[in-house]
Amino acid sequence: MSDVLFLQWVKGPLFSIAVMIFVIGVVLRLAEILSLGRAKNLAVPKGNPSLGGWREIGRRFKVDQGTFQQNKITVIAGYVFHVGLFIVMFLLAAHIALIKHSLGVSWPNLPTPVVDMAAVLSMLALVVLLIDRLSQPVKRFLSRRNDYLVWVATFLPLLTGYMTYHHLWLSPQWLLGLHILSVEALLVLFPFSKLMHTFTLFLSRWYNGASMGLRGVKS
Amino acid sequence: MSELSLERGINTLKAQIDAPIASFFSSCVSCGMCASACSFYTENPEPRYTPIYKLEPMRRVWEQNFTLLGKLKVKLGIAKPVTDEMLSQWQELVYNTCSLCGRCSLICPVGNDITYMIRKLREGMVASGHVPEGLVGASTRAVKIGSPMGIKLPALQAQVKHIEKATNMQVPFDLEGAEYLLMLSSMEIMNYPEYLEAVGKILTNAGKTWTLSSECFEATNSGIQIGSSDIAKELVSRVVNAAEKLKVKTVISPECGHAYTALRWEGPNLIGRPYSFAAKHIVEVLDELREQGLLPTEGMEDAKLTFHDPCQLVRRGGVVQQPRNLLKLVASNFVEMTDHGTLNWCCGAGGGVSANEDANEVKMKAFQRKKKQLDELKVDTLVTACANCRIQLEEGLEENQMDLPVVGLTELIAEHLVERNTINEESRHD
Amino acid sequence: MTERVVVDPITRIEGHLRIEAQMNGSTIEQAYSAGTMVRGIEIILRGRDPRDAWAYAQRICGVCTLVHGMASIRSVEDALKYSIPHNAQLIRNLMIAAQYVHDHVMHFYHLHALDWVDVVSALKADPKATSELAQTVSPHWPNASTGYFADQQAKLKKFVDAGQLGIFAKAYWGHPAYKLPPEANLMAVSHYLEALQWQRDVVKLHTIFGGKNPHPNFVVGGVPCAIDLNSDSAINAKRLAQVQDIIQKMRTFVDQVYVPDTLAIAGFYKDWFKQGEGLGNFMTYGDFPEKSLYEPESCLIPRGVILNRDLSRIYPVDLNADDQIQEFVAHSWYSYSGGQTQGLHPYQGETELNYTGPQPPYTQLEVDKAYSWLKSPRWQGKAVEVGPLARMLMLYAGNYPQAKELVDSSLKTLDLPIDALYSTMGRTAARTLETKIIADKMQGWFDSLIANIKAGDTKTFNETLWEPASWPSQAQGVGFMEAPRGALAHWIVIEHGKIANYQAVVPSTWNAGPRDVNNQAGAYEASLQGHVLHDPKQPVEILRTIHSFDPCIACAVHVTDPEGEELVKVQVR
Amino acid sequence: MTQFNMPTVGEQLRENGISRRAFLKFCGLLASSMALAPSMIPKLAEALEKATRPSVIWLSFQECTGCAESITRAHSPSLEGLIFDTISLDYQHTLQAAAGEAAEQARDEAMQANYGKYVLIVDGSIPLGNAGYSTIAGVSNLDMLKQVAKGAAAIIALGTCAAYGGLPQANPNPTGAVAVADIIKDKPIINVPGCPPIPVVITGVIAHFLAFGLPALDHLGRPKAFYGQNIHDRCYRRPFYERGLFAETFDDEGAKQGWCLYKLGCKGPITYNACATTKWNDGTSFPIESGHGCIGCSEPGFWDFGGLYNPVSLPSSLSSQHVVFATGIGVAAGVAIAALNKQAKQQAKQTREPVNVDQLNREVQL
Amino acid sequence: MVVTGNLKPVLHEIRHALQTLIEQGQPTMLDLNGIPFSPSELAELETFLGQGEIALELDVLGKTRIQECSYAGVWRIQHFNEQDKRIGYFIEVDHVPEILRSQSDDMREGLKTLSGILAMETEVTDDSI
Repeated sequence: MSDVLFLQWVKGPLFSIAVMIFVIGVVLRLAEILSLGRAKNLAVPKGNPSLGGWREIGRRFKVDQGTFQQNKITVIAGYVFHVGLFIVMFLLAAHIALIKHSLGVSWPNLPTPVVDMAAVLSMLALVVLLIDRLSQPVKRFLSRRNDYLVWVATFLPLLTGYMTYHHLWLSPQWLLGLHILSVEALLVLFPFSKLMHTFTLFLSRWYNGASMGLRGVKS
Repeated sequence: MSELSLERGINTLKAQIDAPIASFFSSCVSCGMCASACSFYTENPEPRYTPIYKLEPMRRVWEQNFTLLGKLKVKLGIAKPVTDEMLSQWQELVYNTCSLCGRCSLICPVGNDITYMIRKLREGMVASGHVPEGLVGASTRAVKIGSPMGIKLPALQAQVKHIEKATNMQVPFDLEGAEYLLMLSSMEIMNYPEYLEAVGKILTNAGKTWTLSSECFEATNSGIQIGSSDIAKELVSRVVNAAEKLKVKTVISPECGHAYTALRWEGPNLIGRPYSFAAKHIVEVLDELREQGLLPTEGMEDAKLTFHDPCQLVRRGGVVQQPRNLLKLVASNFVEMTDHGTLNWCCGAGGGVSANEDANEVKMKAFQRKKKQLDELKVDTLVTACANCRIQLEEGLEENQMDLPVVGLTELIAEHLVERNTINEESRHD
Repeated sequence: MTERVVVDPITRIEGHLRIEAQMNGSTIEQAYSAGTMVRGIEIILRGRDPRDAWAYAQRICGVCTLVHGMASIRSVEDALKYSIPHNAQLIRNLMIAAQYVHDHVMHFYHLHALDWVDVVSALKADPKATSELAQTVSPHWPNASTGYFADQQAKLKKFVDAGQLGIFAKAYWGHPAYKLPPEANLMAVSHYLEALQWQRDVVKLHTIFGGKNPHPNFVVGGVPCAIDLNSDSAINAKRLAQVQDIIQKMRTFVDQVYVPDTLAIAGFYKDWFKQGEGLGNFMTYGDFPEKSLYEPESCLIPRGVILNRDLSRIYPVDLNADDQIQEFVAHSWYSYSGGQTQGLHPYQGETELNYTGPQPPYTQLEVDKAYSWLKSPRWQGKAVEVGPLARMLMLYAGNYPQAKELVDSSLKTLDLPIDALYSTMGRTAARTLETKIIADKMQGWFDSLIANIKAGDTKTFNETLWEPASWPSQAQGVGFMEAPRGALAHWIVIEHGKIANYQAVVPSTWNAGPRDVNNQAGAYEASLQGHVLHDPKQPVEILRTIHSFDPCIACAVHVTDPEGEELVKVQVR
Repeated sequence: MTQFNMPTVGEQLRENGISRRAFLKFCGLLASSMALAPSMIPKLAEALEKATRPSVIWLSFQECTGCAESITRAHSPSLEGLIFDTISLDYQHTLQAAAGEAAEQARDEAMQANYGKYVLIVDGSIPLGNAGYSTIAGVSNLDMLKQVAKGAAAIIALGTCAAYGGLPQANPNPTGAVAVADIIKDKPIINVPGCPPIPVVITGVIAHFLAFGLPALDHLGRPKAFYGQNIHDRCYRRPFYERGLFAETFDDEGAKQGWCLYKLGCKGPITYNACATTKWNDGTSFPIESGHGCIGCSEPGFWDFGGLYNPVSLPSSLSSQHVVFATGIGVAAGVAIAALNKQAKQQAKQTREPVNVDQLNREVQL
Repeated sequence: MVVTGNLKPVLHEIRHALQTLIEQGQPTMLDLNGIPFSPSELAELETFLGQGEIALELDVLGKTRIQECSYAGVWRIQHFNEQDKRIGYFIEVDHVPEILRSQSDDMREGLKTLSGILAMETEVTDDSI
């Protein structure tokens, strides 16, 4: 297959399929989760549950000192990775154009070198996190195939995107094609892996926070 | 009635799994940070003690029953089933090395309430019969005798007599229409009778009507600890019935963390309706009295003193500021531990661990975390507000040859209480 | 037995054209014009973004590199009722006009001249006499010294002596039909080279506004180049000065070289004002609007049909009427589902690739059956000629003063009657004269552009209908224009933001198309009838008449239909 | 045509009265147009000096003549310079004087006289769908290409159609069009893509071939010297891309200030050509400079890149309708799966039997 | 204002070339047409290079203008066509630009012509005697 055919294929039908699997999958997974319901709590509340829910969604972005001291790598690399990924995904002009194309909304973009730097940091952080996962007993013990698969699936779009921007190794068509393909793999994997935490994290924090709010626990 | 079985266990778990749990499992990224939040792990750094790992059986039940991919895996025969062997292995993780302290639930970056899940997993462990003997014993005694430690009413009456003799104070039983129904824990009756004396003194001094119930004096709830709603419901119903019979306004939960959780948070859900009375922890009541100016104190403790937050009070109960308000009344040299309040470390004995002989060794290891906190501070006195914690702390300190007195908060306040007749006398002197 | 003379390839044209002439002795009895190449661009266009269509359509032809892009863009704008800023209209006019001037000059010198000019004969010229001739013909043109022509001749001589004649090899040099004296030949050859140099410079007008040439860029809704006098990355003062310079250069060359050369050469070939007429029917769509295409009366070139040389009556043309413009395929390698006798309006344009000709290599086409990749377009069933002659006749009939003056004075100079226009040389002269009219007009459009910019109007693009979301779900439109070779129109049907059908009926289809269902010949075929060939092996006469139309066959042969897809798939295997 | 004792380019130039110094200047300009490093100028001069004027046969297949037109726009070296001084263009439809049989004869003779040595230039793709889709003198393009390629020293596939199939090959490729390299496998082929190629690139490639033989080619068979540069990398608007400043329409403030055209669909980032440095028509401008994004015309398959005005990275078929549709399916499937989950949970709740301490005690004793 | 960022590197390249010329006798040539510049940058470059002591005009296939810049050894070479349009722009770093030197071929040609004329003159003189 020539690079152009490949690019057309991944950019065309494959991308639509991937996005559709992603959307269907995410909606399905959320339905799966929400359908299980939550019993009404009859205890007299000491605080406001939903306020607690919202507060906890925000509060969990912060890590307490003690936990930070014990999880420096996880926290710092985790933050660098997530912030970097966010910048790359949502503040690169090309990605904004894609979002505008498919959803019709757009916002200002960042200068490309900033995004480039974010991508590099994000990848470095991912490498650090992988090394940490392999060397730290708890993480290694907890890790399933899914965790490594998701690591690869997250790393590849960053790497191929970086290579596409810098024209490394292959023709830009190949690289852009591989980049899009890697994103498609990520999209397809998303609903059926721990990548779902991107969405369910807010649910989880809210549920936990609501329970804390009910009990008047302010963290 | 059929016997407990794996099938019943799994069925129970299926009934327990709700949207929050599904969301929590979906959110876990295996970051391992919950391990660092758990003193059972930090003091026994074995990876399997990582809180989220303790939930593996439940995770499998969820995945295989409530997710598309999991169902597919089952169909394809590649899903790892939950077996009896697995559950017996997990008994140690679910009971011995978890005090339901909730610290991991606070730390988890994605917001998973691991404690909530462990509590629910225990329901399945119970239904499948994978429970520690000690907890079964405690539950049996609680159901059959009325208290997990096997204390019956006469024992309490004997203690009451003691107190009445020593203090000149009347301890009312079954006083209908009293404002407060005071509940106790067996530990207080057996180990810390001064608690009852202190509460009595304070309430009487504040001019409040209060009473004990001869039908039900025990507030601890082994059903909560073992993780059986059926048993817990029976036990909590006794309190509700007694309170409603006496038509009290408020039921006071004793200085015992899980008793508070059982009464305050789980009770209404277990009986399936809201209470007709309020349920409060003694510390909350004391702080209310302080606010109302009904808690006059005199003198200050000069000793350097710190406060151990009982987990169920702070993280699972929202009672953080009240004990500090109270300590301010009586202590001039109060210092906080590095991680305090909602972040406080568990003593290592909550959530049924103290009642579980299998956990004796591991719970003392977990105490090392508390020891480290105390070592940093070098205090003269350790105050707490939970009898269960107090026992563990005392045992732990002793085992570690630390000469540090542990004091109940209520007693400490009572010691500094300015008694009303004294006030009257003094005013008369004026 | 009658003889068949075949000319294939017809060179010095755009595309692949084959002429077969059925001879009666040395006279052409019937001529057959065949397009021998097909690409299927309309099939390719289907399903694409209408805003992109211009680029695909533009590649119909690389010589009239601008016109199909423009027609395409106009078709989309017509379908969407998309108006463009005045500046964009003026810039487009300038670009189209530049295309005319460039294309016509190149056609005359590089494609057509060698039919009249004997390169080898130029070697015999006396440079001094050539210089004198040149100074008589174009008194103001600088390159006219004896030394200049001597140099040119010496260069040519070395080239011929080296034995590698290259593109000049094997031509019909020395054929008695060449009548120019050696000096005129040398002058023309020199101008051939000068025109080559000149066209490179004037074509930059396209580069300035469209980024490149061939195939400059356009955009639906305006022009892609922004105007900002203070920016070094837009149409600024420097760029405008360059454009002014180019317009001046164009006019100078047309006035001082092209027009005089045409008249000078024509003077030696007056017999060619008597043959090569063809149909006597002419059609124009009109073009060069002053304001907007929707005000046809503001167009420099009017729209209409002239039948049987009757200049007193101009018939109106309706591009949207089902019964006016229709295409027939009776002698084309396409099939209609409703039968080969049907005529279809382009909106309904339904066709299917169906090659039934002889398998290559072949020596002769089966002219009684299908024999061309061109369809046969007809106006109200009539074959018409389009192009410069049609336009000059329309302007002349419409009493456009400059046209009248130019035609009359030229005829007077050559001492010819008005009927001389209906001929091979008449067609060539009409092309030259319209070039002058249009080149002169450029200055006016440029001045208007400058006036607008000075008044603060720098708008070049209308963004209101840019997003396909703002379009109706169904729309259809026609983009017409006067391409250098004649009336051109693209018909587009848009459904849900995509092209549902696309049909282009182009000048060379009108002129070079095969016979229709009633056996009416096309313009090429009709024009060749009666030509006498001096030597059938060297049919320079055929070339003269065919070249007078300036064929553009790639344009003509592309008319295929989406329905053809299935068949194509079968054939690909 | 008989074999002449052909003079070398150097001799030819000197005979035309061109001094060595002028030749050096010519070479300097030529090197510049060939994108050669200036250090190569002496070597170019030396090689060109010795080169003989080759016969060039130019075949036009499925084309639009844009490539031939483009070469007439070449400034340095100009077309006439090329024709008169450096090559002998023996067969070229658009420009050659002869027609019909005579033209074909000219080709035959050039082929015979220079067998094995002539350069074949091809523009246009070759239709394989049906031999009748494109013929010259009754001969199919395929046959003519094979026939002429046999005696060629090298083939220059001029324009994207000849190099990669180009427009005729665009989806759905109605005529089965293919590139030269799809047919000819045993000759060196230099692809000079572009729609059309830049004029000086065409002449530069020819000059390079004369002086040094085959140029270094990239993986797509293009001379690296001209196609080694990414338009985006060399674009003068690149700094705006870096700063994230983009024109949003064709005449907004950004367009006027020369901001990056990425959002207007510029294909510069995936296009390799010399436009950004060499520019067009004597360095006058190039598409991006004139406000329109690059359409990627020198890349294989560029017609199917997914819309001229869509940024390169955009999906070509995804629309918001897909998203809405998928959400619909997701909701429907979600409702179904939710019902299953609810049912499963409900059933578990209903069949759950209460636990009592007796059961527990029995279990512990077991 | 468009900035390509190519100005600085080119100036450094010139500096480096001059150093190489001094240290190793190696000349260097830069093709400014091969480097994208914005008009403002080109103007800046012109100003920076400045005017030296020599300005020459050659007449070869159109004009060629050679100027030494304000830095000795750095030459600005601009080629023009017959229409006086600049078609090439080089910076040459050398003692004398290559194109200025008389070329052996041209000198041989010159010698031949010179000899021919002198021989002819001799003949003519001889005849006149």
